[in-house]
Amino acid sequence: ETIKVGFAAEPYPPFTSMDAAGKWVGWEVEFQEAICKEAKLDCVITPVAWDGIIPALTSKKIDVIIGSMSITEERMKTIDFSDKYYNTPTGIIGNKTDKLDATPAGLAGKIIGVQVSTVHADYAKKHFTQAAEIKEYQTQDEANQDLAAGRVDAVQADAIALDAFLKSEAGACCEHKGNVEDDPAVLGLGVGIGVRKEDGALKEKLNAAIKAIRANGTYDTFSKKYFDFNIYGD
Amino acid sequence: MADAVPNTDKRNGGASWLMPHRIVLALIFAGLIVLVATTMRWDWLVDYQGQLIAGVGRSLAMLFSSAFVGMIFAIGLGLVQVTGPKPLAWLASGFCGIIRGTPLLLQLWLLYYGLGSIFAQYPEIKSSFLWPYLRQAWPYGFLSLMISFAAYEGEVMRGAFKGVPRGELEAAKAYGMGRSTMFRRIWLPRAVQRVLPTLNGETVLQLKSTPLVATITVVDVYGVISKVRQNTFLTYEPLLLLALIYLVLTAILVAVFRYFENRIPVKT
Amino acid sequence: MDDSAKAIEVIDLHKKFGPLEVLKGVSITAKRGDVIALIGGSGSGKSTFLRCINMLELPSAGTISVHGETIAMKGDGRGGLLPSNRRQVQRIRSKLAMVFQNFNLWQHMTVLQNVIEVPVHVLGISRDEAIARAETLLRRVGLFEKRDIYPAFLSGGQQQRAAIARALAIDPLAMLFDEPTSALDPELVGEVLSVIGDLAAEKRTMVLVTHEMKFARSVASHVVFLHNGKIEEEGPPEQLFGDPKSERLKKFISSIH
Amino acid sequence: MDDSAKAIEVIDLHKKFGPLEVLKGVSITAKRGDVIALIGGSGSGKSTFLRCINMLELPSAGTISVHGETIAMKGDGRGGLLPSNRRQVQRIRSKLAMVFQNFNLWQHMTVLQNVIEVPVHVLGISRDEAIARAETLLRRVGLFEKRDIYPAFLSGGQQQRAAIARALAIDPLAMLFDEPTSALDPELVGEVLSVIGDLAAEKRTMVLVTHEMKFARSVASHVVFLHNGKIEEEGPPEQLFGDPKSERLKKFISSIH
Amino acid sequence: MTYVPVTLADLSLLALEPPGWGGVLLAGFRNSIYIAVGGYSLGMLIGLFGAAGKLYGGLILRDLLEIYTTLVRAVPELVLILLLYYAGTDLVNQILAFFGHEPMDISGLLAGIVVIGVVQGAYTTEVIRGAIKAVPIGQIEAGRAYGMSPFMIFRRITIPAMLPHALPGLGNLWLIATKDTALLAVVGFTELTLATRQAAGATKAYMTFYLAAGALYLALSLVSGLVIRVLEHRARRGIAGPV
Ligand SMILES: Nc1ncnc2c1ncn2[C@@H]1O[C@H](COP(=O)(O)OP(=O)(O)OP(=O)(O)O)[C@@H](O)[C@H]1O
Ligand SMILES: Nc1ncnc2c1ncn2[C@@H]1O[C@H](COP(=O)(O)OP(=O)(O)OP(=O)(O)O)[C@@H](O)[C@H]1O
Ligand SMILES: [Mg+2]
Ligand SMILES: [Mg+2]
Repeated sequence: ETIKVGFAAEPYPPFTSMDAAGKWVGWEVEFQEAICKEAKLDCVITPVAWDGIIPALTSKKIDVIIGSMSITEERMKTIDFSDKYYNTPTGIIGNKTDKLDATPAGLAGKIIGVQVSTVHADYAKKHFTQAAEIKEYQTQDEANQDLAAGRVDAVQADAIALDAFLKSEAGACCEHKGNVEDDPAVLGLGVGIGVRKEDGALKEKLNAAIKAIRANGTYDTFSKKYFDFNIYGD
Repeated sequence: MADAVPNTDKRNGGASWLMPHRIVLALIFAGLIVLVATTMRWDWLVDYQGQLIAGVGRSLAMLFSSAFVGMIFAIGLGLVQVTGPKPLAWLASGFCGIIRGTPLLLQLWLLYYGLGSIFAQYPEIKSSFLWPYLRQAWPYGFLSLMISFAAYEGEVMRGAFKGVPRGELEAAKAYGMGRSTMFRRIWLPRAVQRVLPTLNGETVLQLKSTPLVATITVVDVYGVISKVRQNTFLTYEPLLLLALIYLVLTAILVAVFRYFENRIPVKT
Repeated sequence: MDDSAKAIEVIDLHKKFGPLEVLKGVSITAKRGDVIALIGGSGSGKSTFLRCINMLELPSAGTISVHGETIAMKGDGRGGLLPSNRRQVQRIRSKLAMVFQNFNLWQHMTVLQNVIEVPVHVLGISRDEAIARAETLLRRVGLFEKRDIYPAFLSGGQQQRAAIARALAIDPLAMLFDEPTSALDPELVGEVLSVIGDLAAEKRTMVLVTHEMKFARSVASHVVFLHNGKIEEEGPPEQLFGDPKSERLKKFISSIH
Repeated sequence: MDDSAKAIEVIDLHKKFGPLEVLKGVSITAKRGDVIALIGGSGSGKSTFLRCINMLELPSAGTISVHGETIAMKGDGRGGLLPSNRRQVQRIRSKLAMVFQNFNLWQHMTVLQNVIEVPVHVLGISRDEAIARAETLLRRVGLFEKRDIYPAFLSGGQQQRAAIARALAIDPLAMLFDEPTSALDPELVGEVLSVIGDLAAEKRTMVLVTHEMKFARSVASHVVFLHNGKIEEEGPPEQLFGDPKSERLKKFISSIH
Repeated sequence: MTYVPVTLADLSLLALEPPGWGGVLLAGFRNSIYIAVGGYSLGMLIGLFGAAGKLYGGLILRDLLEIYTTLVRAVPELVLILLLYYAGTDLVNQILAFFGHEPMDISGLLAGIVVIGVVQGAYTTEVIRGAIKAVPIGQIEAGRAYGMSPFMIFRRITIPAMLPHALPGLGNLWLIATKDTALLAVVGFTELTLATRQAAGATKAYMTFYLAAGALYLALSLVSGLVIRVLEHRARRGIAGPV
């Protein structure tokens, strides 16, 4: 059985990005390989623009979304999700010279960059609009880039994606300022594989595969290459 | 292709809106609209109307400011290529060639992510009074749209300046006009008059370029629609509305230009 | 004003285009009210001479005075001349009104706008006054009804009359006509000539290049026959046409009739 | 082939442009070898008549036969006629060669390409054969050296001779000339007329519209005087020019000389 | 705080073999050229038929074509590409489903070509229509007078005769086609612009890659400019006067 795995075409290291050889690399790529192997699926990676990824799924251009997509109620109205396959805290980073923390008070008067139509964007809008200005970016990478360029004061995102940025050359400017207070209603229940509502069988297969690779250690093996903590978040 | 002779405009024109097939087409079109309005989801309109209006405003602001300032530069670019000192003329034509030869999207990103990120590395710039502007996105959007308009229209104006009959300029000289009066009263208006139809088309093209600024976080009408798409996961409805908005804006632009074109009748 | 004052005086004018010497020392004097007709074969330098008078061509040598004021010129370092004072040239140009063979009306202005353009924007006359004067002039050349029409919609003869109105509007010290009728259909020539004839009858100073010998004979006070960049013969029209001295003029007159 | 066969026969041809009736029943018969000259004032319908013969204009009524074959036509439901068989029209057109006033050479083809175009692409003659014949014809009209030149670089007279070569290349049953010399400078007229004169001498069937009365007189076997869409008078040239009957023809002849 | 400006000119990043990104850029560039060539050719085909339809077609065809050209030219390419990409592939699959076929996998390349082609077609229609109208009627009448069929006249006379008038416009359209390929980045197709973005995102050397991509586009447009000039020269050889 061949399925098309939709990746966001825009780089999202360390989860998905392209290397110089034109190959997809990152944690989610290895996760995807493990899952497909486990579930005996013949997977083809299909890059899709992030802002069209859900329509691409519903119009059958792709069959699943593996794109660090958080499971939220809003999205559940349109598509369905597998069980979560990772869950990470939401962090705030900012310039080393700036004084700010991950609370509404600590962000007062600042500009926060978030990726458009992510749970982080929703969270920032819900909790920080009163105090700060929120700027939405097409990709996480651009938001990070603008933090380095000083055009935003803080970036809120997945702590891991932020961590990768902080470790890069361009991220030398900035540091982790803390994680935001959890709000499961917005931040969701972790990241899951997006599937069409009618594809229940596929969903079950994927759930089984996630369980299996967690149980047999594959998950931990490749995760260690990327993270020095428990990415699954339980 | 009845006999390979082009249709004359006579057969086309006139008060022919009432021709049967046009009525049928109009009915089909109306039917489509009703179908679209009733079978598709439009409930989101209520939530976003404020943002949409603001977005249209921002698009228009981008269009008019960049076209206005760009036109001023275009006039300079065109003039210098016609009257030039040679080196300056080469410089101008080289500039036009490079800008016209590369995609606007790329220019935009080069300015915003490239140049913009270099600024931030210099504390002198960061502490200057310009920084509050430089850290925003719209100056970069404005700048690249403006540069692109200047380059394309610089080319257009070059032709226009060249096309003004020598004799009319000589007449101006012969009546004692100084260079600036001649330029202001005769050369420029005459050149602009000749290229109004072209400028019309070019301004529509410029309007169509403005959505690119959405890729650098300027929330124009395209940006608003993108947000709607991402929040509602609707594929078609927001895009259809967007297409409609641009159609209307184009129609208005064309009408405004027609008005100015018709102020000076042209013999046919 | 002294009627015999010199309106235009050109002394020993030379003009080269590169190696080609088109004018080889031409002098004329036009007193107030004189009508000087320039005749001569094609390429003899008539247009060039006329264009030098208001500096549309820069002379290579010689002096030009308008109403007693000599145009200041300096060497351009390559054997030619340059005006030393651009403002002076502009001022003098605005006293000489040129009427071109191709009319050269400004196409983006109506007839009325063409006529008031120079008074308002060069001479600084108020718009209302300029319009009032322009309308009188347009009535006079029979174009009052056409004042809000753009030149492209006029016949050649009407365009030339509009050009004459534009010239008259600056109340010029002298008018320069370069073959004002040769771009016209034969049937339109008459109307333009009659307007110019009227101007001559009012004793307006005019220098005109023309191929219409009959007309030159009837309106000119002085006729100059140019040949090969030099004045071959000149004098009152009766004398020149009635009793030409030089062989060339004889040949020219016979060839043209 | 029977020399006296009817090459072209037009019976009672009518042509309306909207309400304007330009041809009001014109008939002619051209036997093989006839040279028919159509003369008449401007707007009398000469061009229209000629263009109807090969259906460049669709007649409103009447019949046209070429070499005995009548062009089939049917009503178009609006009082006019339409050809019922487009292939027939194309076939008949390829037997009649039209030479236009403005030459209408194909500008994107060299002279030679113009001449072989129809033989190769319409008549299906092999390219080599067409070229061989074209070169003979071009030699004959004195354009062999110019065969690889584009029409825009030829003088008017040369263009018209090339157009005649193009016409001859289809070995036409009859040639139709519409004022073949009136777009030419007087000095170029002669060369074209002499080529046509040669064709007449070979007894080629021709119908020609011309304003060159002297020429019509010398080459035509039959002259038709059109006036107001009707044949006012016709006959052999000596009779028509020497002893015109109708007032109008008399006036026409006197006005043209 | 003086870390070196984001590796402005680290040329090793552009090396053709990994870890250099030159290969990725060139692959994207190749894709851009494929789409531009394909879309342009399709546009040309549409343009020819569109122009013929507008000039010689019946009332209904003409009105439909008018709607097509007006709509396409009024709506931004970016929006058209999104609409056509989603709606177009949807439509194809629905039609396939209607006839009982499996839904087809429409590649980004094909979709890109079709989308650019449809957009280009509208502009090409207008350029060619204008050029055909500039062909003197006498040229066509001569064809008719010598018994050519309408199709042959179109093929042998009208098209070559209109070329000199059409080529400048067609040349501009080609340049636009090459640049419009950049817009396909929004549907996630890896042409030059998206490849650039991926390279820049991975290495953070934004300036280097944007400049490199700019140079590639510029090279393409310069080369195209030369070719266009040669073609124009050839097409104008039958026209007197300064070429
Ligand atoms: N700008 C120029 N550059 C070079 N040669 C010129 C220029 N203008 C005029 N000439 C030459 O100067 C000579 C005189 O020209 P001019 O126009 O004064 O003659 P003209 O007497 O007005 O003739 P016409 O009756 O034909 O108008 C001609 O040989 C012409 O070729
Ligand atoms: N396509 C047309 N539509 C309307 N009227 C036309 C058309 N063609 C010709 N006419 C009119 O038909 C009349 C005859 O025209 P035609 O060209 O046959 O005259 P002609 O005898 O050839 O004149 P000339 O010697 O000037 O060429 C004229 O009044 C002309 O205006
Ligand atoms: Mg002259
Ligand atoms: Mg005629």
